[in-house]
Amino acid sequence: MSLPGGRAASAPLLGHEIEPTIFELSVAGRSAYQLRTTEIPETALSDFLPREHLKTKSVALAEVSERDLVGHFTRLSHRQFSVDLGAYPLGSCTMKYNPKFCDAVAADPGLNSVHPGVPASLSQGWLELLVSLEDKLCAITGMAAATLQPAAGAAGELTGLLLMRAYHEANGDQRTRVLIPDSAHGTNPASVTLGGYEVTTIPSNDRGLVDLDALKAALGPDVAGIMLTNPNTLGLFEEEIVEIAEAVHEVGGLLYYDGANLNAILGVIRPGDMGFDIVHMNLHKTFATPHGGGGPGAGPVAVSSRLVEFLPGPRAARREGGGYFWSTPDHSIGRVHGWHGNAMVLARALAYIDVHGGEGLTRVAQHAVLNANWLRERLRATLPAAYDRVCMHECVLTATWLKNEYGVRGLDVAKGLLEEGFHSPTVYFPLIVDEALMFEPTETESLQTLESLASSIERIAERAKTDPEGLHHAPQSTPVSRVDEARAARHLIATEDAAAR
Amino acid sequence: MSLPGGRAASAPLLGHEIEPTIFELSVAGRSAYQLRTTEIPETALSDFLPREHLKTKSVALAEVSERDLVGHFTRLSHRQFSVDLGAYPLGSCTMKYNPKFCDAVAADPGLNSVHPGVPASLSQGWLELLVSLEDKLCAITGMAAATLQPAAGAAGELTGLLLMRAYHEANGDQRTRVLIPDSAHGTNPASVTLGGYEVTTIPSNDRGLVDLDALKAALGPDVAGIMLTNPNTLGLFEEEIVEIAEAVHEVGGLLYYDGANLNAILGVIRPGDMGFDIVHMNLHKTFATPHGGGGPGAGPVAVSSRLVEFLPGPRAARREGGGYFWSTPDHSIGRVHGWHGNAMVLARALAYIDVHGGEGLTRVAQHAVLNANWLRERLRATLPAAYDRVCMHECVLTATWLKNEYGVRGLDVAKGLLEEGFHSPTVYFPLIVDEALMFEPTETESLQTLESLASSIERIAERAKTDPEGLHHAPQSTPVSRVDEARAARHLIATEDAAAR
Amino acid sequence: MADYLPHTLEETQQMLSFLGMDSLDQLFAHVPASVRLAQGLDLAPGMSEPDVAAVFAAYSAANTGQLSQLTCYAGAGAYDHEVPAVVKMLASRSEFVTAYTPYQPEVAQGILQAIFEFQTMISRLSGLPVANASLYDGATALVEAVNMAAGATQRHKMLISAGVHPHWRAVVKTFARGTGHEIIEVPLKDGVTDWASADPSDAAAIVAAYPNYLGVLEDMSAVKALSISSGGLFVMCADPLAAGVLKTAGDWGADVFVGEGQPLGTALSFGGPYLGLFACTHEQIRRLPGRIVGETLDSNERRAFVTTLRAREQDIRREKATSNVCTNQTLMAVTAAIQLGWLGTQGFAEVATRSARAAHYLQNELVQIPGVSPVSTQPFFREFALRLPRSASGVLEDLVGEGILGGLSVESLAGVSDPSIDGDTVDVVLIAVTEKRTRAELDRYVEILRKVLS
Amino acid sequence: MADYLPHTLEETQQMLSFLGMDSLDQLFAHVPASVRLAQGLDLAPGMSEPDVAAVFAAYSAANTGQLSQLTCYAGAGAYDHEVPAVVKMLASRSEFVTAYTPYQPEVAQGILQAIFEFQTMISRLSGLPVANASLYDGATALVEAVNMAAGATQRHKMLISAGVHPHWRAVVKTFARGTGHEIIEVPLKDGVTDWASADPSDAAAIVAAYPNYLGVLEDMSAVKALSISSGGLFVMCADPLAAGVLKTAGDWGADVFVGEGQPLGTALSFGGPYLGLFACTHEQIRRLPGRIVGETLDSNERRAFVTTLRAREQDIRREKATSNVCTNQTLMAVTAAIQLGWLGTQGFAEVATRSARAAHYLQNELVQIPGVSPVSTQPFFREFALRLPRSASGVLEDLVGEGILGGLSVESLAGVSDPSIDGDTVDVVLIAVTEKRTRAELDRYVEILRKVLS
Ligand SMILES: Cc1ncc(COP(=O)(O)O)c(C=O)c1O
Ligand SMILES: Cc1ncc(COP(=O)(O)O)c(C=O)c1O
Repeated sequence: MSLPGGRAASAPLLGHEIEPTIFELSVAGRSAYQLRTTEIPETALSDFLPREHLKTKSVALAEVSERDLVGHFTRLSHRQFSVDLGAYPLGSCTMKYNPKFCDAVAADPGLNSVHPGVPASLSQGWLELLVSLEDKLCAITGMAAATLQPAAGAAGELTGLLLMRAYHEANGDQRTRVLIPDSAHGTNPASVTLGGYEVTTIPSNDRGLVDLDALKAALGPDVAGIMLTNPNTLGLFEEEIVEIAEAVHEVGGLLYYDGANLNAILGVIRPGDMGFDIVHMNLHKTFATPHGGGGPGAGPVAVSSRLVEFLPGPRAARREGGGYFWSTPDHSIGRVHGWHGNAMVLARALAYIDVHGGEGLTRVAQHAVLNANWLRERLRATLPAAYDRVCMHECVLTATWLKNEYGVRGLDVAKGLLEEGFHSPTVYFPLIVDEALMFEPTETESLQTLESLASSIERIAERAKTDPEGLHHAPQSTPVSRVDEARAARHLIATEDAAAR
Repeated sequence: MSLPGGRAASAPLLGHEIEPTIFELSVAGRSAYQLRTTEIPETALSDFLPREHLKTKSVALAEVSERDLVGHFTRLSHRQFSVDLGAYPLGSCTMKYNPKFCDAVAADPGLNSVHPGVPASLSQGWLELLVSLEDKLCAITGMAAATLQPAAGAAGELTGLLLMRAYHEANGDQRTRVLIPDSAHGTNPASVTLGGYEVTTIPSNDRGLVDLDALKAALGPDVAGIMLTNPNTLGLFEEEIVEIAEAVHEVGGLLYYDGANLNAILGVIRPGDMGFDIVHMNLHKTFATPHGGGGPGAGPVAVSSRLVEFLPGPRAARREGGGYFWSTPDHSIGRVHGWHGNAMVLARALAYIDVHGGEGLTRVAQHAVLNANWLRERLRATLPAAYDRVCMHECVLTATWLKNEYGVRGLDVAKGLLEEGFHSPTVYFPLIVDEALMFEPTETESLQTLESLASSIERIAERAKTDPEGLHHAPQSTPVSRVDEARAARHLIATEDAAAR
Repeated sequence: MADYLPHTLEETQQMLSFLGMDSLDQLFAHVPASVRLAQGLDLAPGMSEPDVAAVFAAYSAANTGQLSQLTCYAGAGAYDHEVPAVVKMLASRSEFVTAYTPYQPEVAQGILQAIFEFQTMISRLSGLPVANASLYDGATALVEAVNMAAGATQRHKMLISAGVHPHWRAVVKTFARGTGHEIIEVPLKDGVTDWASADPSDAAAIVAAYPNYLGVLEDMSAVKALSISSGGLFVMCADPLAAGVLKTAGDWGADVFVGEGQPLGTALSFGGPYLGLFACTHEQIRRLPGRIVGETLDSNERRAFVTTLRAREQDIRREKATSNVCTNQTLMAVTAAIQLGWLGTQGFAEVATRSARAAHYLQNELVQIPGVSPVSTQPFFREFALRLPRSASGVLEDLVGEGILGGLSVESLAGVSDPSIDGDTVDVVLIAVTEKRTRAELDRYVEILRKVLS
Repeated sequence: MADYLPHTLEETQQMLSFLGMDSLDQLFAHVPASVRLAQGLDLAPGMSEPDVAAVFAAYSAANTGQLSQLTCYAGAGAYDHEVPAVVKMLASRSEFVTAYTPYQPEVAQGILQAIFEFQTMISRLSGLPVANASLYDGATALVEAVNMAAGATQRHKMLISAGVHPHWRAVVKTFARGTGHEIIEVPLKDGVTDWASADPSDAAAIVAAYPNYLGVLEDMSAVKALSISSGGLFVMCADPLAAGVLKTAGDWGADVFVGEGQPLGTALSFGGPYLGLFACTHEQIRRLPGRIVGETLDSNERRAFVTTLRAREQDIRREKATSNVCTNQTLMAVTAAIQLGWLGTQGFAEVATRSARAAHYLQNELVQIPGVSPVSTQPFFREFALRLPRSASGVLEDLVGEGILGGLSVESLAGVSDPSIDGDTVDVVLIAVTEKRTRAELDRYVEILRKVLS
């Protein structure tokens, strides 16, 4: 085996100087901007705008030279971990490699300089692209049609719940509850609430799966549907999904698929075939569009045929005989985005899908699952799995024994990993696992990287025995050492002006 | 004054892990490349190429995934200081800010996808651009015409010397010597030698300038010319330049201007007006094209009218009545580059000149000189100047007293500065100054950055008193600590294969 | 077959052996066979990157509305402003692009500090003390504002000026299906909201736009007065660039500012990703949707940044949450911070001034053309609506033939009839002007429109 | 007025006061007035970036020979190969782009290690044990090789095959004006060097090209034999891509390899910046021109890289130097390392194979066209010369009308008569094919050429 490769081995994140804010770099009178010469007569503002609208004092922004602007943001970038620097096994987030080709596609002015309000006749390429993406997402999920408008996963969830609502309402059916397993991601219950439903929480059984009996007990004619992610947030496949689907459908409910974990089943299992009616996808996870430090994402929602008429509009559609146009479904719930969704993210995802094709996507899922299982097995003695069996694309491990024996918590392990040059796993999620550490290696990390990650974790576990205090204070070699989160919430300082006071 | 801004304050260069080489990351059978589908019949090589030419074993390159390729080179980039990270006061190198606009210009496929061999009819835009640049470089230097072919400063020097030779030869004049001051950059004597001349070194006087008497004594009918940079490498202006020019011209010699220091005089003084006949420019210095970690640069050579007929060709030229064509001067010395020079560097430099215009370039020189003088004055008590008077765009300071009193050498100061988040100045150059530290702040660094740099130097001087040993071992916080240069030369390991043996 | 996996065949085998398996299929053995795909996906085979590039080049070529081909006067929230190479370069640094949400602050100070700087800038240009780290876009930011108002007032009635962008109004209505808010659109008269026509009592929010989507500057003190009298929150939707010359939301006394941040450094991008801006008063801070970055100290007492007040967020309060936003538009927020850093105080004012000046120059010329009249006689910022002598979409098509994207037809934005326009919308065109337009371009627009209409 | 200076007026004043001055002019007071410009430069006033962008857009538009408009068969050392987005992205990281030469190894490990990897790759593809960190381009690399040979042999006679690129031969001749080398061009017959026509005795170097510039693969063992018998160094100029399928310089026994590295990841760039490649045997290592990076240890005994053997360089030996190269083409070397990393063993072989295959497919078809004949009947790699029934430049012009950049006329490269071509060059076209060309494109070339010639 060659040397470990996935570590941020050059330790870009070490060091002990802070970077001043841009406001601290500001010097009155300095500037960087350059504008075109227009030769438009330089009339005074007050010549054409009434005084009562005019600001009396300029908005004070930072005043820096272009050189300082570049230095500042380049240095900030050196204070930021990223996929391109090292392995990022953050569970539930699918931090796989983002192909640069897809970014190049999105940088084409032929795509990104098109105004969203131009008539369809001027944006035929875009409409074709959107139709192609919609078709492919439907093929992947086993659904009939999709909206591409939602800007992220949570937006997709809420859109899906509004579709659920529209469907029931069209049937004259007033339903009030949506079921959610206790392992669900936080956005699920929030979306349900905003969708105007009440949440009924379904407990997990001792295998980490939906307790089918509890589910059945909770079902009734007032149940609008259930939201599930499968594999669930424990990385485990809901093996009784067919029974679940039957039970929910039986009472007239719909099944919503939270596609955040779609990476596990791409080309192997389709949500439609499991009985789901509504599926959102996180293109910024499964389809490798980069996450941008917290967005933009894209959360298209695909639905089975009985829900198509409710989809948001306008949607790009193929015209018989050639060409594309915008069309809005008859009983559309309306727009869920100011324009057509995060178009440049959609373009990247389509490029990703086109490169892979069906077979390539299947390989993605297979190797994502392979990597997660290998890591789980490799760490068996160090951090046992919360549920000890084959997992899907991620595994939830627990640091309970380290806490009990040495007082080292999951958080300490996570922070220790930062010092080792890896990003931490997701901690304390899902809530139902004690000292949870959720690892999602993704398919783009190599065996060598996984081995290196596992060794680092072993080193941390060793250190827990001899130097638990050290781990409580980890990380120290990062741009800042352990951050006082409580303090930030106690005295909120959300702007430089608040800081200055 | 606001907080210091020029430091690589996030200390991107700290840390203690090495990055494996790409060969160590390699795993047989892995790959990243993707090629177009061509549908050309897949005949075997041996069907169309004789066996005696075919390689029996593939060239072994690294085999990595795209993900590892990206991780590797991104991590390497985090082990590299650069202008965009912080101040880079490296004397003689003019490490000013490189406007991103100029890079964007060079990224236009309308420029960079043109094959150099296409007929002039297909590259009219390029020819126009080259003519525009040549015109402007001539206006800046006060010369009649220029060649844009030389790929860097040293290539320009040699080209200039060959022009000198061609001129004398055309006059039936066999001259053998070229004069060079003892403060000259190492490329100057090397170029003279390759130009087929002998070097006569002219000593500097106690003001750090060419000793006019010594110069006159060295002159004679066998002198082909003199190479000077003005300001010289001490950052001092040769105040007797008019007398020097007269004396050299008197004996029939030519004056060569090494334009590496042109930044000091842009729009204030023109080499032509000082009596120079041949001028090379370092576009990667004065005209802010980025240095690329050691190139590409561009070293155009401009000449006075009596040398135009000897310039390398082909040169782009304006056709009477419109349009552009290639033309080669009658007595051209021939090509000095495989094609037309470093065209994309030339394009950047033209963009830089066009943004500034004449007045902007003057401001560049004025502020470059202002910054250098401010720094010199500010450090007066810490590192005295080798020659204590107004300097031009750079100043040569000396650490002699630190060496004498604490055993801390100029190199230690330079290495200490790395730890402070600044790049070092140039050390031990020019050779005629003891413990030389040559600072060139350039005009794009702010007063705040200069102040911060000065404070760091003061801190180092303080440390010299209490912790000279520490400074001998500096830097420690960089990606690697002080490097054993002698060892590298003793046992040459220039490839991974040599390393493996 | 192209993909980005590192696994060699041997490695896959080796890893399977480690798991005691001999095929990849076995990893899925516990999945009921009935839900496993027998044949694989119904998708075309994978293509290499250059092959896919060719497909995308065709999409690109089919978009005949690219800015390289047309001079742009389209606006309605999406504007053709200068975004310099330096901003694009910095915003595309891969540390920013390929990071996740800053969950581990120790290794995410880059993004966190950039957002902190962004929040400061948005706070200043909104004139309100706190801003969040971004929302999806202007329209969905307004949805959050309306929800915030409901939470603050425990009321559900929302008065929304028809001067708010038609798409935003549509989005608010869509999401009101879930929250059950009552959305009342207040019509415009001569381009100005006819607040007198609505009953403000019990309103949770009074939502106005400044400028409104027709570019008109309405008197916001009237809205403030309504909000005081009704007890509802004053939500001001504003073009963020307006603050370069016009009073801010804070100046007008608004409780909440929402805006579309696209003008702050983001390309037109066919409508996304854009940038939802949100700022509010201290009183509403615990209801602020989305993420917020706060300043704190690290264990060595050095300044550090961290996402804070996460108790507001879905990931903690779960079903009690008033917002479900998780992933937002961070990279656009970082871009906006860079763009505003590039502009600085002076550049920001200058872009706003130049845009307004150019818009007035153009409007003044266009209304001289016979048959062309302004929809409103009220003051406007850098966008304005004109009534043409014939269908706007037809006229726009003619202009495209001359290389001019002459604006947007209000019909395409708002439908044939909309409370923002007296009479039908068909003949109304909305024209936006940015600092990029030269006098020569504007004069040509006038000349060509005159020709097209004659 | 646009510039990139940070100084505010107050700061300039403050800094001047610190120096006891009151104007910027005073900084230049010691400069004789007679050489100071009275009026400033005779240049147009500065323009803002977007204004300059418009000027450059016009240059761009006037270049009708862009690849987006033409299918490229031009070569002669500059080839249209695939360079993927990932390579461009990595090579444009500003840490690489805006660094200086790695004079301070402690903060330059990024560039140093990349060059070390590059040197290893060039060493392997040349089959020689050491490679340098780059030279300006292929042509100037050959100049250095010739100078090295002179140093090694203390002789001045250089035998250069006319199969070496005409521009390279020209450059060698130019620089020989200074060094005084005697340059003897050895003509080709049927595309192959007629070594028998030259006298090798006392030769410092025997320079051959593989493939030669007409694409032909000559027998290098003949050159090796000559070098042994004469005692001169065997300098092999090679297309670096050739090593993907063909024997390397090392395999043929060459002492020195020089090459043009453009095919390794650099855009056509109108001819520069390109990448001069240079590798040699252990014997010549102390004469290796340019920079070389070596491995060493840091003070904590960790592996580190540094530029080494600088005593060879001009900056130490000064007038004793045998090369004056200082700034070289590092960024292109780093780019090549990335591109070769992307290709890997298999991809490198594949690109070479596909290029050769496509070239043979096309040549085979073209020579069927009446009046078209090969200049040489010898084996070739991925480029070939054809004699046409009429002036090559005229034919190429006709092809451009059909969207095909059909190759280069040998006349434009080598002049009307050249020792590489029996008879005149006017009707000879040089055609290169890369892995990017599809069968459809090749077939279309054949069809159009047939049409054009009929
Ligand atoms: C399981 C699950 N569901 C939903 C979401 C919400 O997606 P988004 O962040 O795109 O809104 C996430 C993302 O964090 C998730 O992991
Ligand atoms: C004074 C001086 N002359 C000449 C040169 C050589 O220029 P280049 O490195 O571009 O060949 C330099 C650059 O280092 C220099 O500083």
